[in-house]
Amino acid sequence: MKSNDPHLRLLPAPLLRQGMTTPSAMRDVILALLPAVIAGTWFFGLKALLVLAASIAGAMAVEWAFTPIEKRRNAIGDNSALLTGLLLGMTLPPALPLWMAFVGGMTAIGLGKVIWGGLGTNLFNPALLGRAFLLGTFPIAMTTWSAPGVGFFDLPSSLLALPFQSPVYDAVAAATPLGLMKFEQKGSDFLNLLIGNTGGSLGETSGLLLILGGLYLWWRRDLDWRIPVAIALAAVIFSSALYLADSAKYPGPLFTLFSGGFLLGAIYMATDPVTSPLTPRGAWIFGLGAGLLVVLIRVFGGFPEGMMYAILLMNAATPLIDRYTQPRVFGRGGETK
Amino acid sequence: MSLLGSLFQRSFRHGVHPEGHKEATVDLPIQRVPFVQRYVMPMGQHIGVPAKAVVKVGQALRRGQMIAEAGGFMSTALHSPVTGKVVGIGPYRHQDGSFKPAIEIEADPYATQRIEPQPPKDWEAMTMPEFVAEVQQAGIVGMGGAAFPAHVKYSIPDTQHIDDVLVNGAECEPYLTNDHRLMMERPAALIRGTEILLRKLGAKRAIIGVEDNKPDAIEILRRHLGSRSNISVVTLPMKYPQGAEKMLIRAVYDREVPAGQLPRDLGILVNNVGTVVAIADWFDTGMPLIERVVTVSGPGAAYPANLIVPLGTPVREVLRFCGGLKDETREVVMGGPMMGAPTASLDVPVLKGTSGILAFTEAETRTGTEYPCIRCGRCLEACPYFLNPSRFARLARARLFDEMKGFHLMDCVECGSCTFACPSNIPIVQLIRTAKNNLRSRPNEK
Amino acid sequence: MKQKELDGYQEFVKGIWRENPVFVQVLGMCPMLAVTNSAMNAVVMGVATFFVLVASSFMISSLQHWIPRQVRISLYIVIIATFVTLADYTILATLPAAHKQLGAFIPLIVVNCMILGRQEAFASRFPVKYAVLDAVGMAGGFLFAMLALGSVREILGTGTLFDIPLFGKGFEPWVTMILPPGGFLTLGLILLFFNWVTKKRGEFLQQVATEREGL
Amino acid sequence: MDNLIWIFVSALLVNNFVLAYFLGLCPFLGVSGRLETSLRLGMATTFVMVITAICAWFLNTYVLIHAPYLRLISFIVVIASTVQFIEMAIKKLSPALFKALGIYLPLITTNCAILGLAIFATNRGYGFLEGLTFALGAGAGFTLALILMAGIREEIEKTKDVPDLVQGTAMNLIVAGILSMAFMGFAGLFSAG
Amino acid sequence: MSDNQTKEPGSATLILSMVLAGLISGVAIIGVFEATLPTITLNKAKELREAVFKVLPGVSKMQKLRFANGRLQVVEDNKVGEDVIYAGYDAEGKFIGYAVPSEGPGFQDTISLLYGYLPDQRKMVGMEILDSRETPGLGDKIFKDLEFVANFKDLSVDPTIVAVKKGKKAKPNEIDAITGATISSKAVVRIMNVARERWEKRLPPPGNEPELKL
Repeated sequence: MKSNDPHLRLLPAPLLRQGMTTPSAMRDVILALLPAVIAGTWFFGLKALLVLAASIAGAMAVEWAFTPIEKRRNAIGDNSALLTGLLLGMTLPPALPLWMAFVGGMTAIGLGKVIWGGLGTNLFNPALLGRAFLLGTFPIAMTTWSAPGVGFFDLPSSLLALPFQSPVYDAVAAATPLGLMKFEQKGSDFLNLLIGNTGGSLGETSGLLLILGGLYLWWRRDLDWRIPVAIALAAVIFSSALYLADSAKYPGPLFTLFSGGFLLGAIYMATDPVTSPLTPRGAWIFGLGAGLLVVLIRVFGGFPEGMMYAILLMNAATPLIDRYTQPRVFGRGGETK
Repeated sequence: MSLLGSLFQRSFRHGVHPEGHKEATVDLPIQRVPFVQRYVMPMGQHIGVPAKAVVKVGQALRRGQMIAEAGGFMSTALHSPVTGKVVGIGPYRHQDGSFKPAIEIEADPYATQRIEPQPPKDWEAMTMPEFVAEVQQAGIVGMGGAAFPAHVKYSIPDTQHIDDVLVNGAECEPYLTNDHRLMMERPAALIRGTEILLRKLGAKRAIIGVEDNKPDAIEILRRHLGSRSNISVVTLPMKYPQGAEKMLIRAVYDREVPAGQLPRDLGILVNNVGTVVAIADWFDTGMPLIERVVTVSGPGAAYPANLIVPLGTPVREVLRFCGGLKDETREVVMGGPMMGAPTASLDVPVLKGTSGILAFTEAETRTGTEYPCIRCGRCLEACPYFLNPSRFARLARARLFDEMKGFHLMDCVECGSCTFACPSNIPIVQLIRTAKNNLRSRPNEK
Repeated sequence: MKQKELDGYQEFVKGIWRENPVFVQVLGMCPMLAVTNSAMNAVVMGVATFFVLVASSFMISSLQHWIPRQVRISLYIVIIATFVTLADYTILATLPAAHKQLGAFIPLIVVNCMILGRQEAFASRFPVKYAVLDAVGMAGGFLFAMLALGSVREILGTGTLFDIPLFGKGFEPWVTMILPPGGFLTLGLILLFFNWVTKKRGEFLQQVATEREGL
Repeated sequence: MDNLIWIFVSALLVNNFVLAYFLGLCPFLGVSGRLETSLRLGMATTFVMVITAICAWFLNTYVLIHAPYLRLISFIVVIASTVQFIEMAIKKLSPALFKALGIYLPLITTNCAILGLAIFATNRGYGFLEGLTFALGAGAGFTLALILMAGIREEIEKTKDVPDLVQGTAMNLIVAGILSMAFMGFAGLFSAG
Repeated sequence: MSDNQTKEPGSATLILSMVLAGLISGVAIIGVFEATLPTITLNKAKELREAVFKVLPGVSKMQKLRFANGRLQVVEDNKVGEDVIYAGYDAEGKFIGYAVPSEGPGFQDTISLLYGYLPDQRKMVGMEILDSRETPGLGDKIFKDLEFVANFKDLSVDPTIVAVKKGKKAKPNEIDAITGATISSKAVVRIMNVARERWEKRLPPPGNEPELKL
């Protein structure tokens, strides 16, 4: 026995922790998104990557500026601003002026997070809030999509518009599969939808890779599988019913699942733990509600894409859902609350 | 989920799966720690009223002699772990850092420390109150860690009847193997103790619940049970906190003990394997509770071991016997890593409830950066009581303790599953403890 | 009722900043947000409110001794509604384009809690002179707030102010600003700014005070 | 029928009284602190809206056609007396309901959403059924916005995470802005052919 | 109300004061109403005339018609509604076409519009948005985008008007929708189609239009 004892700490139990931490969860999500980002860059070229960078820069800048100095290391280190910027960037049109993407990133973090008190306190998904703001603010720029498969290093002049200046589009805009469906009742080739060779934003095109990323997250236990499953379930049921009623007018369930931002939203955004219900039952309600709203807005509403609004609306209802879906406490029979 | 669960596995819902870390000690037979010079026996080694000393300073003691009697119904007796003499009665350092009344005993270096076996007690002839008094006399408490006086559980009101005796061999805390070894090495005593309880309580059957990470113990028990039909062994999947009474009942019987009620309200009596063995020892050999099996383990322990330790032995001496601590040791925990309490000093004694002495190093005790709660819901999925730890932590931070009460704060048993599961390193259990203490310390409230 | 010492200047000034009905008391929100999508609309609405508040304050203060307490609220509403109707028809006759824009919101001046609140809290208790000064101050503060909000929203939302282009042709308007969310967000941010100024001012005064003590 | 559905959905979601027309902001910002209160106020308001819509239709059809200049005054009087009358009636008929709604009824008199409803219904020349549908939609929309807001506010006020500088009305307005932004998603609902 | 120090006035006083207030306010309101009515009526009429003249080129006189009891009648009141239509005539009093007001749901809120229709050629010759709350910068192009408005200057109504993607206009009954505001464009088309259908059976055969009364 040594003469003097080691200096003992008095950390309370439990001493053991499971391996995952908040930053590592965020990192996992970013990793899961990377294949889709790479594929998107392949289809849309360098410009998509620049848009992504601008939105991440905007998000990180605001996060950095509004975090008290002593907390900055943590706030930047927890990867959450990076993830928000990335998710936002993946929903933007590839030829969006960079300054708009930057403003979007700033709004996402500023309005979506800082004002609420930082990570974990916000009730709305920051990335989607940033996108909703951009869509409301710059409706034309946000709905001008470019076609995939142009030269990799082509930088359209709209991309480099000066701050506060309107972009000038030099290429003919391409419609997204959803736009084609909404305004011209035209379907799109399913294979293209699957691999992502369609018009749209960087992250919403390649359904296959998004699903793969989602499976990775599920395997890593980083995501509540109930939410995407519930969203898909509700959307498939609702759209199948409509499709059976009038297949010429309404899109089928497969189209609904693989077009637009459905997968990106269902797998990566609706599952944001901060803004989705805590309880498993709540997660089901949240998912089913979002799935119904997506189809409602897509089919009967004014916008071709409803994923963003569906999730934001369900975010708004999350406190209520959480309140009424508290689990039944062990040993307390039918008593709820 | 619940349907599948009940079809394929017998377990409770929620809970966590910490790494077992039992391999270090699982195959080590129980060794006896030699007697040392000094012993400290605190008066309050159990839940309830402390015992009352019946010896004086300077008085000579025989090993096994009663040194303190029960201080009330919720109290049990204490016995001297060694032959020696009383050298002091007064406040001694307790493992929580405070000073509590205790009896200090100096061992007689020349004594044999042998207890003459006494004839088996005729427990079958005893009335129930006599039996309860005997158990109290023997100083037997729940050996799983909580140290709840055992006789209290046996005093069943007339209106109730125990149908089932459930022996808790789950040992769900990581690192600990003391119950495991006990089942391996003393299966006969375990079955004997179960038999006594069955007969005295008039119960129909007994089940020994063991987690499936102890296949050897299950096999040995089954072999010893032979063709007995009233005692059986049930295999449970590994899960924490399966060893908690109510969770074990949920796992074995698929029944929930209603909040605020006790297992006996369902006609079930739950005892730890250590407790049952102690019962057998007392009634068969007259050996009171003066020693117990302790697992010494953890990354900081030089030579992990399973030991029989006389109560009152200072932790330092126990560790010395098995090679001491490694230099990297940063924390020593009494009990399991999930619910045990850290000790600030190695001079504190081993108590009736000390199931393990675990030494941890830098790697386990590093305070990870605490991140804000991202409401991921992992704590909800971990909580075996279906509480909402995330909300408790938030409310506790905002000091809204009264509101927490409305969400059944007091149902929490502080098993630590939520904190284990939290990816943001939030000390949820600590916050809950603070809130509970705050609520309890308020005057004029029940 | 005890008459406190009144200072006409103070009664006038308080409404502009210290007790600004919008920024500080958060009254009269409905017209505030609904019609401030352009500076012009904001001014028309502000002036109409100004007229109604000042006129009804004058009226009620003059009649305060004849108004029975039991029916005072009903009488106030009748008086206010009369002036609002007057304003409504006048605007319809003289500025039909603005009336089309403001639509239903002019009649809604009636239920602007600021107006009724001033009658109940001030005009019915104090002499005419002060009542009018108070009303002018409050309405001025309201007008100022409307103008501020309307200008911000119009400048960002269309790149113009009173329909005069400010930034040249290339400016990309921030459409949200003139839509409903922009109203909420802009006012929220202005209030945030107000809080910040108040806090900084408090800190500054504190600092000055401690420095003085130090000397 | 299509028209009625559109009127209802429009008042409920697309042109939500609170989030798109800024009507009824005082109770929206003032009362939305607690969920229970909000729900009750919302229901009381919906009730008064329906009664007002019916009265306004009668006034429009039989009285105001001869004297349009009395519109504002008569509406105000109708609303005030309706509220008063309902208050008395509920007190008599259902003391339990009165206990639940009682203190909110006077608040409704000064709720511009009610007057706004009457004026909008008149301006758009709604008939009886249309007016009724409009009132139901507007009331449901008001209630919806109110309880969503209340849920959010209870959450943020409980946890006290929002920075001091933003706490209070500023935060409430920003949350309302975000809600309003989310409701923009309903634009064009059921109107696109 | 709980102020007990002031003497309770009798209900007669209360009623008297209310009546007095009502009287005074009534007088004031009627005064202003009477004073402003001519201007307001004039403004409205002027606005309407301008709109009608805009959608029916070459028109210099107009009169209001109402469909009642199975036929069109000339009326001169202020009432509007689904049964009202305006007939336009040239300087010599020769009938040119109808200006049809209509409204319906748009992207945000109700859109109300007026279009000019030549029954003999079955053609639309102009469209004017009277009131709308469409999104600024996007939906409001239905009246700000002159290219879009020009679509309606020569538009066949047979079999029905159809909005197609911008630049795809090929048939005389098609219009180019506004890029990014497809919903608003389609809403306008729908409102017009609904109104056209409603009036299809009500209008007298070409050549039998009501004569201009002066």
